[in-house]
Amino acid sequence: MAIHISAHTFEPWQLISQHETQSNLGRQFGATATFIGSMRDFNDDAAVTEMVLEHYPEMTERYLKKLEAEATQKWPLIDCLIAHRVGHIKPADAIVVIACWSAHRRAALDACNWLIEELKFKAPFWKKEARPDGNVWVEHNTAG
Amino acid sequence: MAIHISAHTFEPWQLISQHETQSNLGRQFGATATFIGSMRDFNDDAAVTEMVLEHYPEMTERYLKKLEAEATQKWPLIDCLIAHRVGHIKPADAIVVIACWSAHRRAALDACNWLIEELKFKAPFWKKEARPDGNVWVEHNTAG
Amino acid sequence: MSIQVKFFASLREQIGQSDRSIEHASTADEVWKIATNNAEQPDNLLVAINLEYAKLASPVNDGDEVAFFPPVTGG
Amino acid sequence: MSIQVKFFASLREQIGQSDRSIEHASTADEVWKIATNNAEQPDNLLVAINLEYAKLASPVNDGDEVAFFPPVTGG
Repeated sequence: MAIHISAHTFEPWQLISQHETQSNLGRQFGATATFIGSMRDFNDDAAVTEMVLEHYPEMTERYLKKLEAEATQKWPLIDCLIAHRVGHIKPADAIVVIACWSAHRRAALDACNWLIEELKFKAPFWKKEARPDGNVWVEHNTAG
Repeated sequence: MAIHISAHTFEPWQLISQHETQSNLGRQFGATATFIGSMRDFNDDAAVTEMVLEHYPEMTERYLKKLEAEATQKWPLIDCLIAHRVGHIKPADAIVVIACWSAHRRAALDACNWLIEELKFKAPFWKKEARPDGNVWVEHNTAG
Repeated sequence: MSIQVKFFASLREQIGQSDRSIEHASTADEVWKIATNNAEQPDNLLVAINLEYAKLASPVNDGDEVAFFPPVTGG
Repeated sequence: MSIQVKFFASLREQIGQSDRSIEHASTADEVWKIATNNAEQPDNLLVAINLEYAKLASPVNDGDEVAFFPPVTGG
């Protein structure tokens, strides 16, 4: 299990691949489900050229660890990775990466799905978007 | 949209990353959901040392294309990739890769989930496992 | 013209053939009977005609490809 | 001992401060009132005490860290 909060761009597939290699997961996992959220160049129909992601460092890390622990209790996961960007973000940058490894597909898919919903609605991150008419705090997450 | 049926080992994260680069998806996608199924070294509690995956080439390709087309009708997907191994497979090899790109997470996650279930229960592939007591055709997929 | 018949996976091994052609048949069920010499049909037998899932009662025409196979287990 | 108070995101900008400490308060609600000079509370105000979600009515002790922030928008 790992939490990775980064102020620098990361390549999501490389991050997942590295985690898989380093964690030495062996041959027991038959299913990996991942979700990548990346920065679009539009939101609520407005053009977005840049974004700043603020967080509450100690609480964020603690909260994400708690989510991983809860997911591992709810589903038989072999491993789990949550990565999240903070700071200045450009369109097409990866913002969030969730990856869940399990023996069977249902656990991996359901845990991944649950983690991204929990993270979006509860983990202490806040987005401020640079739009043509100025900088705007995002007030709510899209429903999906 | 792409279908990739391969008789050779592939590295799933590299495959997804390459597809993303080559398809030039731009900055409209905010969500990518993936599922990777890989070969465990056990099934139904028996040790499995190797596997042969048979398919019905023309029908399999047609069926996977149909699944991608249906998923794209059901959800607003920007792109979609299905890759599947055939032939001789070793433990830890990736067997199936599903990746769905969309503007929003719900479409990507739901389409990915739907595609793996449809593929497992309808696409013409058959597994024969090498177990300590001989070669055995897998008779049914696990429920999840 | 003739009808191409294919068997896959465990069924291919049980029937002992993977490909053959037969002269004429009017349904997939009749294709099975002719191609297998009336072998017993497994309960969970699947049929495809021209690469699309079909039923045993589905009509078959000259030039069609009819495939029989067990439940699929990919992914 | 004192109570550490933090504000985040749009709330940090509205209140015009990110960190401060206050002498004493018995609930998170009282922390808000003291730290903001009785500023109006947004409807969707969120509170954490010692890095865990809490309520405005939750008790606060000397040495605690109390944070106020708007709805989260990560992921």
